Amino acid sequence: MIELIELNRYYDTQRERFYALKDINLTINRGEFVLLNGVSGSGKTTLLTLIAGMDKPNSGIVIIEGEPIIKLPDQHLSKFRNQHIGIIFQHYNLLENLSVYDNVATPLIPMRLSLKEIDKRVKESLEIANISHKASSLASSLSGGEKQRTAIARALVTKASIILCDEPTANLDKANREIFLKILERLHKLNKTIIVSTHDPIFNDLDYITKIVHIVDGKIAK
Amino acid sequence: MKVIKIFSQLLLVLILSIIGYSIVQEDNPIEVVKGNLSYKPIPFILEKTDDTICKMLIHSYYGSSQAITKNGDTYFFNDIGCMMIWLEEQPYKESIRLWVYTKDTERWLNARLAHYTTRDKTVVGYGFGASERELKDSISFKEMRVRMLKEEHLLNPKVRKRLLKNRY
Amino acid sequence: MSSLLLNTNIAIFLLAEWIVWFVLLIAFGVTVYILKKWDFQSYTPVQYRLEKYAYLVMVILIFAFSMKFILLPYFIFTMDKISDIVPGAMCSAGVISFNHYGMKLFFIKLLILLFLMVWLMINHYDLDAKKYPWFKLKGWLYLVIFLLISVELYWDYAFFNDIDIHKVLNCCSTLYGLLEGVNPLPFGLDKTRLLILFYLLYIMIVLSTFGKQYFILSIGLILFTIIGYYSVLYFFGTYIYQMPNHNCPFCMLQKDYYYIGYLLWGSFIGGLFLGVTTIIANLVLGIDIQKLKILMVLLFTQFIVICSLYVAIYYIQNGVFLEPVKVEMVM
Amino acid sequence: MEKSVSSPFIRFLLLNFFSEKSKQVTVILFSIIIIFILSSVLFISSSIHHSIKEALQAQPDFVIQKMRGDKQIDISERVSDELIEIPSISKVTPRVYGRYFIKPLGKSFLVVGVDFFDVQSHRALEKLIDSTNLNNFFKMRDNMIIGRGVKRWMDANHYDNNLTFFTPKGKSITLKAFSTLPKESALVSADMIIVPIDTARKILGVSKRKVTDFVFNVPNVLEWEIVTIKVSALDYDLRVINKKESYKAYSEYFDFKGGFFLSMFLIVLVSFSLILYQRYSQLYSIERRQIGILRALGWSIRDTLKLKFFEALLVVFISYAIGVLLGYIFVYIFDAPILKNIFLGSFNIEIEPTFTPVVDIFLLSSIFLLYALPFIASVLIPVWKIATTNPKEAMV
Repeated sequence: MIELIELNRYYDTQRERFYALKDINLTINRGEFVLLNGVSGSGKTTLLTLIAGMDKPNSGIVIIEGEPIIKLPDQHLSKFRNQHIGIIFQHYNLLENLSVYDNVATPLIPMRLSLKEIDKRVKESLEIANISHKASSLASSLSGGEKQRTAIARALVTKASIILCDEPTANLDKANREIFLKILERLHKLNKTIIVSTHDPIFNDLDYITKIVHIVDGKIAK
Repeated sequence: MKVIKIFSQLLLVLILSIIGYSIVQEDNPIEVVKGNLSYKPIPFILEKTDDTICKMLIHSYYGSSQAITKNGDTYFFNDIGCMMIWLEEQPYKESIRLWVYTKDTERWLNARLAHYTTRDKTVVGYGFGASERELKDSISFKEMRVRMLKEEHLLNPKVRKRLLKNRY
Repeated sequence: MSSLLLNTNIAIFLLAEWIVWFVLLIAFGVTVYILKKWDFQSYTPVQYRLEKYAYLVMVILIFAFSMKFILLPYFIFTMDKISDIVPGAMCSAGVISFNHYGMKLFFIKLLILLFLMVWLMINHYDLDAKKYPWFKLKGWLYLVIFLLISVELYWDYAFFNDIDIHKVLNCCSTLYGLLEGVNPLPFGLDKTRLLILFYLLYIMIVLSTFGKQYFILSIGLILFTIIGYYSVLYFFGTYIYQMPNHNCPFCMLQKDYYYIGYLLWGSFIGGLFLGVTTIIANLVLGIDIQKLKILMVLLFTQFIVICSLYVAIYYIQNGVFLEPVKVEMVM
Repeated sequence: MEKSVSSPFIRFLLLNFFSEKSKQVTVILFSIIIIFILSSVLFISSSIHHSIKEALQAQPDFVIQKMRGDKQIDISERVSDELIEIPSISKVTPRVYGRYFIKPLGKSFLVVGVDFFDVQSHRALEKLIDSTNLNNFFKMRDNMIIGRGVKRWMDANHYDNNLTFFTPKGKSITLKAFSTLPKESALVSADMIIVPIDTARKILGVSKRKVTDFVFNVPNVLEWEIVTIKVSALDYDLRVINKKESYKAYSEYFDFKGGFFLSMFLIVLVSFSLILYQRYSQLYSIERRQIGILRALGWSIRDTLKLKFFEALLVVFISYAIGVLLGYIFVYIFDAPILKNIFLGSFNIEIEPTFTPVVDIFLLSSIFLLYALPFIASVLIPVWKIATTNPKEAMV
């Protein structure tokens, strides 16, 4: 499903070459629930951006759903990301000036769907993330938990098979974390491949995690 | 689909044949005769040759003239004035042979040697008539050319008034 | 520097052309940089940046195409406006024939519009394909376009600067300076044969478009350009002006003919442009674009209908066809 | 409003555009001012061109004068008999006119003597003459028809209804104002005074058998060239001026002003586009993040380009529409109080021409080309730069 072969990502400074990721080899099958553990700055986020095709590695191959995405021109890469990958960011990244409904509808616009079709899908994902009661209120007026749930709804609306979460629970209080985990569990049951990069211990004792990957200084530690 | 293909090919053949037929059968008047390296005046066919400057068919040899460039292109003019206007636009003026049809001896003469009267009734109306012998108030080729370029010819009303005394 | 350049309309026109050229200069620099460094297989960040620059070139060219598309009718309008000042010229046809730049300028503007349309078409399909197959082709084509546009800019300036508003000028009736006795129609055709060819070519173009015979289509288009232009000039135009001897392509663009010229020439040139684009798409890129073909046929049909309508209406009203009077060169 | 829009993209565009108005307001305001000035100037100059054409339409086609050196001298009347003989000429009419200075080096009027009995070739005068009652005007020797400018000057300086002229020989003639010239030709005939031909001769000191110039019409425009040649052949010192040349002189005069304004406007334009370039690149951080998010969600560069480009176009069209509207109102309803003087300031008599609205697609596209094209050109690069933000920005 997701194959990373010999991935390297480095940044050249005047003095030396700093390796954000070094020789990453990883295979994730469909429906897995993967946990990326590591101190912040260990390269977790870089790995997520590479999987989502938002950044290009300096060498190595990334194959998702059988498609090598490194060499894809932007138009195809964006379309691929739009249809296959849903992302939940650490700082939610909602469009503050738009309503929840419009925020969740944003990823559907490049798909050139009709308004009716968009409306159906948005309502559906709002239900899953149980935030439909706030559909018409502005994103800036939401609480942290509500924002996170809008972000989840936005990630689901494109029916993407892969969900990437970058430190999803970092800014949530205890109660909202529980709600978030319950939603994740429901997604897992929908056979979606979920990758969560976090150092929040709450995830460690979940029973449905299939793989834990420890990343130390850009390398996968066994 | 096959029928369309055949039919359009047929149409192509028909169109090309019409065009071919018309091109062959077309006989436009000549404007220039190329390759006249002998630099001799050509007895051109009247009613079938055009003057390049005033764009008219030449109806008689009387008053007409020819110019032959270095590479043998021969142009025809029905009035000496037109030839001067044409000459002005050409490079290497010295290398161009100019022939005029003299009115007195009715033969082709080198324009630079001819004498020109200024009150003739010519086709376009510039009024320059070429003659072999020097007549009463005829002028040289150089003087004629300058007058032509200064527009001191019969088409200029002021000049016509001075020369012909009648009004217009 | 002729005082004409101070005329507001000309100043605006030249300013607009200059700005478009300046923006295209930037795209030129970027394209040269891209063509030098482009290597699709390489992984270097430079290569990824090149892809972004390609989008800049695309944006600039879309901007250039739309502006040039507006500037062409504006050019004709400007000449119409200054035809009051230029002595003797009755319509923009007179002005355009003022010096040798006029006609050349007009054709190069059409050519540029055609090339820009072809470039945009290639770009559209280049982005769709996964490996940027025609990336270099786009770059080289743009270099040619930029060269043409620079020539156009120079000719623009030279044309207006060269108009000496005191020299008396003849208008479009003597514009075409035909030698007496010479048959004005191409290939030695006479009126009836010209018309037969006009309709036959139209049918052939339509058939060969759907028959996917692009070789025949290209011949058809070339012939139709010539035959179409002359038929409008020497046959249909006289019905629009209802004057047998008025053979002028520009006068129908004026108000008193309800700007029919724009619709007529627009559909004619539009059809030709789309035809050329379809041929290039099929022969060079090997893609068959259904949309373009249908639009092309529609435009040509519209062109044919407008022309024939004018003749039909005239015949219905007056029961007789227009017979051009033989003009004797009376001296 | 949101629900009605058909395509989701446009809906998103409008939502996004109108939700953060603060960013766009400054650019829109600035553009509106620029278009307002630009459109009023172009409206004025096109109305002036129109009214010149209108006024000149009424002028006779040809004017013949006798010129010795640079001085125009009077023509003897016999020339008109020769003129009539030339086939394509119609309505040959003598005219006696000249400038009369009320106060030395001060106000001056154009005194025009007209003979009412042969058909007047000055079409505007014709219209006027038809409306006035011929008999009683001609009956009293001391009548005159005055231009609108003259009328205003007379009211301002308490000449109730008549004016005294002093002939070169010192005799004084007082004339009563009979009626005023029509409004349309105000631009050309503002400071004109029309009197019977003999009175004009007396005022201007023109001898009996002489006239200032001749006017005539040549209906068939194609004949103009040949007629000019034939007429100039009559005498060596005849000068033939046709209507087109006077139109050219007038329009060149106003073109010069238009051109002058345009070069001034060019400076404004350059500074405007620099500000735009900087303005669109400067509000970088907020927009970068937004585009980063969109790109992360799967928007391709073409989509974000389209979004940003249409946003700029929205700004252009809103400010274009409002600016042109304001310009139209200012010029055609309020009669462009200040701007008008720049264009007409130089006439020695302050005239009050109302501008006839002449707005056609050509004018609107001129305004578009002068404003929108530079706007978009200067915004191209910043828009592209923002639209190609790397999606990675969203993760930071």
